Amino acid sequence: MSTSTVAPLVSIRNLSVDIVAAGSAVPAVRNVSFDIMPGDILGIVGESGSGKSVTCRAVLGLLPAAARLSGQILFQGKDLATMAESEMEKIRGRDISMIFQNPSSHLDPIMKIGAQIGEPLRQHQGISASKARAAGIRVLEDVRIAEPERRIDSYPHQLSGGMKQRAMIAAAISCGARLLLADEPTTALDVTVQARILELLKGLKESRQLSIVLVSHDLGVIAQLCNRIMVMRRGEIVEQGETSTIVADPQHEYTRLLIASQPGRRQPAVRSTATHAAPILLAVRNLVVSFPRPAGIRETLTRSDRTFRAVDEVSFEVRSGESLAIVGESGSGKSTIARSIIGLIRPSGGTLHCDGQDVTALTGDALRRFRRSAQMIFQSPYDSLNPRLAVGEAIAEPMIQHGLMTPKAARHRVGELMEMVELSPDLARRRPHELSGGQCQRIGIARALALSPRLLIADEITSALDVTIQAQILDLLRRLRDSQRLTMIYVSHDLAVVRTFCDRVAVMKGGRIVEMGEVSDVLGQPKEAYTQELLASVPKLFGADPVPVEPQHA
Amino acid sequence: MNLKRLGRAVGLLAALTLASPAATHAEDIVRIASAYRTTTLDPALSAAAGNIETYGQLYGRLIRRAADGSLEPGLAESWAVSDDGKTVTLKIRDAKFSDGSPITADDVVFSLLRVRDLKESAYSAPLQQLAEAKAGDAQTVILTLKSAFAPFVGNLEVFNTGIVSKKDVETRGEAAFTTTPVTSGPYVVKEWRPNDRLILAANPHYWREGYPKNDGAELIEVVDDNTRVTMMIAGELDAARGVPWSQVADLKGRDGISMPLEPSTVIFMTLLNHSRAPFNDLKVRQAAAHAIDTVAVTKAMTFGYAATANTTLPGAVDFHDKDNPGLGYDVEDAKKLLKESSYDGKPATILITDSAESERLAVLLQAQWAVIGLNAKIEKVDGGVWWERVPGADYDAAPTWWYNETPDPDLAVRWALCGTCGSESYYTKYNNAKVDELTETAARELDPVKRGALYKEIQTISTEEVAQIPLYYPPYANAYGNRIKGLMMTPSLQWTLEETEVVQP
Amino acid sequence: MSHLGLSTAVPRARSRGSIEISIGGSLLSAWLFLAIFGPSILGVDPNQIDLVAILQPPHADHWLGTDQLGRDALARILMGARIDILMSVLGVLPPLIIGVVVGLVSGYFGGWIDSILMRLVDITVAFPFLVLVIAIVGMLGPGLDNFFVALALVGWVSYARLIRARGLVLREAEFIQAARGLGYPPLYILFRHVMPKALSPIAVYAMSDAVMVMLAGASLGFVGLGVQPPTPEWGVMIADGQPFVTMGWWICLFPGMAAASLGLGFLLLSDGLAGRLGVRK
Amino acid sequence: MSRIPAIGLRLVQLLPVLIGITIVTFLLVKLSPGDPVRLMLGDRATEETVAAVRAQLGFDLPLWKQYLSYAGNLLQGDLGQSIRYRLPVLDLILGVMPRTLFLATYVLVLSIPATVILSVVAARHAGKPVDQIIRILSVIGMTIPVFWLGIMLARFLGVELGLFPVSGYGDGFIDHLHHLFLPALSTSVWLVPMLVRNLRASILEQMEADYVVASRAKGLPARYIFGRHILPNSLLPTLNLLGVMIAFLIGGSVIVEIVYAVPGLGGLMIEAVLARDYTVIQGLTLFYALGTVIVTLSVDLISTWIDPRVQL
Repeated sequence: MSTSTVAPLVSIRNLSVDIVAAGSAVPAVRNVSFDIMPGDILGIVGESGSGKSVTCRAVLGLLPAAARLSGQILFQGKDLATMAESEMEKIRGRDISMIFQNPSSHLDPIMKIGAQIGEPLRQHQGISASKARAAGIRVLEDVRIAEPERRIDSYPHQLSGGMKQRAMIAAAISCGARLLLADEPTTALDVTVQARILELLKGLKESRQLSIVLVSHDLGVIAQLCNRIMVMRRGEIVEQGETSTIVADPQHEYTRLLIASQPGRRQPAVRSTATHAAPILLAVRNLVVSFPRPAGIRETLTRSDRTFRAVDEVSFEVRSGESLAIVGESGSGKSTIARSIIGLIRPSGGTLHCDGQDVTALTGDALRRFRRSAQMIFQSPYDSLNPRLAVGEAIAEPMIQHGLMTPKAARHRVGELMEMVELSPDLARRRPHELSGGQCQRIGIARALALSPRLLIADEITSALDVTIQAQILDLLRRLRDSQRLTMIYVSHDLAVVRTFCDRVAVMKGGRIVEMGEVSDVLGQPKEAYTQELLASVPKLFGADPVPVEPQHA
Repeated sequence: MNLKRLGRAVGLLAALTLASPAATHAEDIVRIASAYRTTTLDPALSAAAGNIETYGQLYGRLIRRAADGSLEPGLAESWAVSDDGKTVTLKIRDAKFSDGSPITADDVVFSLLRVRDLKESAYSAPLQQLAEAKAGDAQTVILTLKSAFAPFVGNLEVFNTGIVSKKDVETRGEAAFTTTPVTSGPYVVKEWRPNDRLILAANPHYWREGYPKNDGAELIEVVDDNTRVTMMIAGELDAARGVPWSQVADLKGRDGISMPLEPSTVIFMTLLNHSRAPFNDLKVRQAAAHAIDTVAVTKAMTFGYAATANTTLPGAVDFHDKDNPGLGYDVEDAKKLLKESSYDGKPATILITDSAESERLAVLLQAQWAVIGLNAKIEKVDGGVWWERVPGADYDAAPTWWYNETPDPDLAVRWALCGTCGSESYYTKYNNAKVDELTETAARELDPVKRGALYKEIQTISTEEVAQIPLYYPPYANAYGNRIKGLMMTPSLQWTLEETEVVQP
Repeated sequence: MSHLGLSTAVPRARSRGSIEISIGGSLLSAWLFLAIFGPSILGVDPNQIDLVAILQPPHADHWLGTDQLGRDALARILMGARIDILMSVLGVLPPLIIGVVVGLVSGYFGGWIDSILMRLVDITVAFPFLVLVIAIVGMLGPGLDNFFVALALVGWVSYARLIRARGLVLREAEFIQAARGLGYPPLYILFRHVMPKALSPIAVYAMSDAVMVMLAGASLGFVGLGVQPPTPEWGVMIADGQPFVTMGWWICLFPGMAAASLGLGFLLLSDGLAGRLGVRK
Repeated sequence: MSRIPAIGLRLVQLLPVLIGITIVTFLLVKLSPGDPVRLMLGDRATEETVAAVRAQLGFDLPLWKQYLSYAGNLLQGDLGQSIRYRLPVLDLILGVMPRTLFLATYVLVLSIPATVILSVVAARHAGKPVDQIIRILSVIGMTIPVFWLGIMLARFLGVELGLFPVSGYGDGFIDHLHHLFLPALSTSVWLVPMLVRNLRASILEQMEADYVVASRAKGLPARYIFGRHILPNSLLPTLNLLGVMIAFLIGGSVIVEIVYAVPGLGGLMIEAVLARDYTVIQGLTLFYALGTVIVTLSVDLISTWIDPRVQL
């Protein structure tokens, strides 16, 4: 960048942001300097708390009131850092726009999306409502929303996640902004939708001469889209440069850790194939789970079908000692299957035999006894623990409740279990909010193991965790699986994890299994189109072809 | 900026409300507020205070009572009592109902018998001595009594003896009294808004020439005492009934308001249940009476505006014994009496309604009885329950008040002291054969001097036996505005509304 | 929005609502102290009538003056604190307990139990609160005990609705799912895991409900359905003192201030708890 | 979409509730002590008279028969006759209802702007002195007994300053406004703090919502975001509270109606309760229930209009 012949679009110099709370200042960003060049797609990657989002927001002056900012943010010769709010308002949405992670919460739920897209137009260009609407339809076409004339009058809740994100992008680019700040724009989306949104951004960059700053925790996403990467950690830039250079030859230790933690980087599990001969532990036959459709009065009146099938005639088997992955996107029914197996959801059809016992027929104490042999780990490490209980109590509780141990013996066992999940037993008295996400997830694992189950179901257990933590948890689980001879069902949307962790995989879509088999077969030579699309959507750190960028700077 | 906007909004609103003219009233409409509601327009059906105040304005009666208490002709222009005192002949004057039809002897007979005989008649006592009523001719009514009865003619002035139109009642039935009845008194009903007010207009056919001296009246029902006073001060009323004693001094001092404190036949006392312990024991009753400092109670309750009661009869009825020394306040004596009595220390129940006055009285009784060791607990119930438990003799003491419809003491004695006259001495179950006998003798006695002696004896006996504990005789505390002249309340709870002139429109 | 690192970067102010809690708590404790020890420290009988000394302004013998029956106002206010605090507690607790049980059962188990209980709720809420309380007290007769009965019959609805809504949310919460998955008995989950979590908004609401109860009590006193005399309840003291306001400003002022300060205590504590527990009202 | 069938179905769903209401009040009134006939006839009626009237009114029949005849009459639109007034209950209720409705509307007209303004000021200056002052005033407003405030306002604004009438209802619209100002103000002083507490919290919550940041990122001015996004979103929970409050107001204006001698539904209710005028209590209850249903339904309709996510 030092040899640049083109002036940077935005130049950030010595930016520091402190968050002031209760009288003390906590640094969020420390002395950061970088340039955003015209035509750039700059990726900022880092884990939670790294300051990547704060940096991004600082550019647009969207920091919370408690933030104290120093340094310069130069844009067209002016310093945005010291600019008056009224001036800033003229730049936001017109020159520099921003899109956010969760499109559902970032759109006003009670305003039609057409009006929300039209707002910046009317604000910055002072055009009439009808002209703004016409312009809005054109922008909706640009972000490739089908039937824009109809969709423009939709409310956010009537749109899918991907469409909402497109609508947010439409609002952001409607005034012809030159720089788009994208803060984790695809994190809340399914992988195939993510792929399409990234594709869209790439296209918009071309068609609109847009520069983009893409903030993400996912190095794969960044590597796929960005020509330059900036790695942040604890508010500082640890490394920045061309994508290919950084991926191929990371200089900083942290960057190397980050790359090493990518699921795709890890070696596929080398597992003995002896499990083929093992007895069948779980047999699922024609499983159907129906839910009542959230019916309005209209549906009640017309007596239309009031249920939908979340799981539709699904059959599979799990052998003892085997690890089966169930993959699919949101709404595919994968979690519903997991919950049916331990009896959290009552199936409306089919059978679930575990160890020869029909689980669906169990009730009351029999069901409770069965649950000792099948346990589940949940997605959100914090939410799955009662915030009021010390984590030690949470681990001891199942043993006491099942009458397996006296409270005293249970306390001792808690220490062992905590060591087993590589936590210091001293943490037992802490409450969940006093621990990190990774630590809480280890508590969740320890609690599930407290009953010495034969079958362990992991439901998206790493999706809420940072990638380095994710790697550690998976390593732990792998060790436990082997040492405890656990049979596992691993529910995930993340094919990369599945590839390294599981023996067999079932790919689900719309409540049905579309393809099932050995991981190496299904993910190596997928037969079904859907599986192929899924695989193609996964951002790849290596072999990805970064977006060709016009060499505006050398 | 938003505060400014708020200020503007409030200002705008205030301007709107202030700009409106103050309520305009037709020039000579008299506005009277009372806590007591009109609940029926049928004179036979109620003996509740609000209706008593209303009946007189709608239904003319045979006899009128002059300001000095003497009887004067009403719808009957003359009357004669036979020598044996058993027949009363009345000459009906040439008068008309509000619909223009003549008032005949038939209507009079119909009205009186209705009050005496109607199943739902609320108060037939004044006409209980009436054996037969018949029309001599169109203008003559002949009433035959069961026996000689001194107060009978006076009873023809009682609130429920007003004359109603036989034709109207027979054709319309009950409906006649729920909207606009045909009336014989100074007013007709212009509009009745139940639970709110009764709007009266002058009856063009009223027999008294030149009356009423106003165009009409509004009898407004305002339950809260303070609100009536506030309305009075704000000039929204011409008269307010029942000003709280605490506010009398304040109103007396205000320009444009007079507070005359008119004599009444009201007595405040406490009922005692003679049918069960502890008050079935004379000594306990006497102890209870001596324990009460009636002078201090009168002062505390009414700020000295009432007279302390000395006998069981209201102070303003005829033959009230002013010289009776009363029971007296003597704590030592009371303690002694209680010790000698059968009292076992169990608390007596003081049963009261939700009126502020009876609550305060109850608290005072409780405290003063406590001094001599007579325990009591207060039980507050609503009016419905009170009127169930008192007649059922399910109470020990019950401070309350009553008034007499006439200056003649006959009805008062029958109501409060006679054990065989229907009300069992106001449900105290006090029953003294001598008193009962004296009651009948006094009623038949036509010589006023002799009657006076008989009633004196009744008062002496019943006071000494503590039939009830008399407390005080309050005047009516009504406030009047100076816009009107001639309005007052007679001792028997009737407004002189027809005499009222609007002098300052 | 936790993805952003912004909210997590801000050290969560654990002291949120502390000022309210300390002021409100001190007010309540002060009143509690006065209620328990005040009457005996003062040593004056609140029902001692002195007909010679009625309506006396505050002076050395009677610090807050005397009332219409010559009773010492300070003694009555202190004794009244017992009544009013008791009233707030007894007026709030039974409806709270009924409401919590109904709401939990309804929200956690759902189904036909829920349908029936919610119809009951619908029926009860169709009556305006104060009118129904007045009607019930009118029917049963005036007095504190009947007032509590009326409140219990009417007041549970708000609690039941609040906690049912919480129950519906919590039923889907991951830690409750986890508890079910771990095979804990349903009632154990309900009382050990669901209830403590569902109680925060209840605690917050109960505090402001206490103020409503006090006001309702005073209003009942005003229409003549209040506590049995001579009980020195503040609302009834104000209502009974009404006619004498023109003769003595102190008669209604002091009980009014007492009621307002206790109410302030409850409301501040309610606000503080809401902040501390992160409850949205 | 047409909402008529939806509203119809809602009404049908309410039927059991309405039946429940009539049963509850019927029993409540019937099983309580006290004799209405006694009150009706006055102090000096004899026991025989009382018994005769009781029989005439059918009070000696078994309870279920009394209920059935009541329910049967209701179906024919007959709310019965007031025991006390011997007038049709419907007439009594309709006669006083306009005043209470007028008062309730008046209160809303005063309260809603005040609520919005105060909440907005408080929320925008959260934690600052203005906010604290509004908060303290709110607490005072909530803890002052309405009757006490009413009497003081009447004395000061009505009598001493002579600005407003202290009683009654007046004739004609402007006169109503004038007469009912103090009652409406007294009620608002109690109502506004409750709504302000709710709306202020709601606004503060919405101010932190993600879409606010997104709107700022679009370059929209703070004031526009506040008015167009934050406020409409904040109003929803307050609207629901307001619905509850309106139902409360219609019946709960009792105290204010008594203080200001406004003859309305509340006063009628109290009188009916004290006099055990069964039929009036039952009739009023039915009206309250209907009123509540209508208000709730309206709030729901307004909610669907403001928030497209809400389904009837």
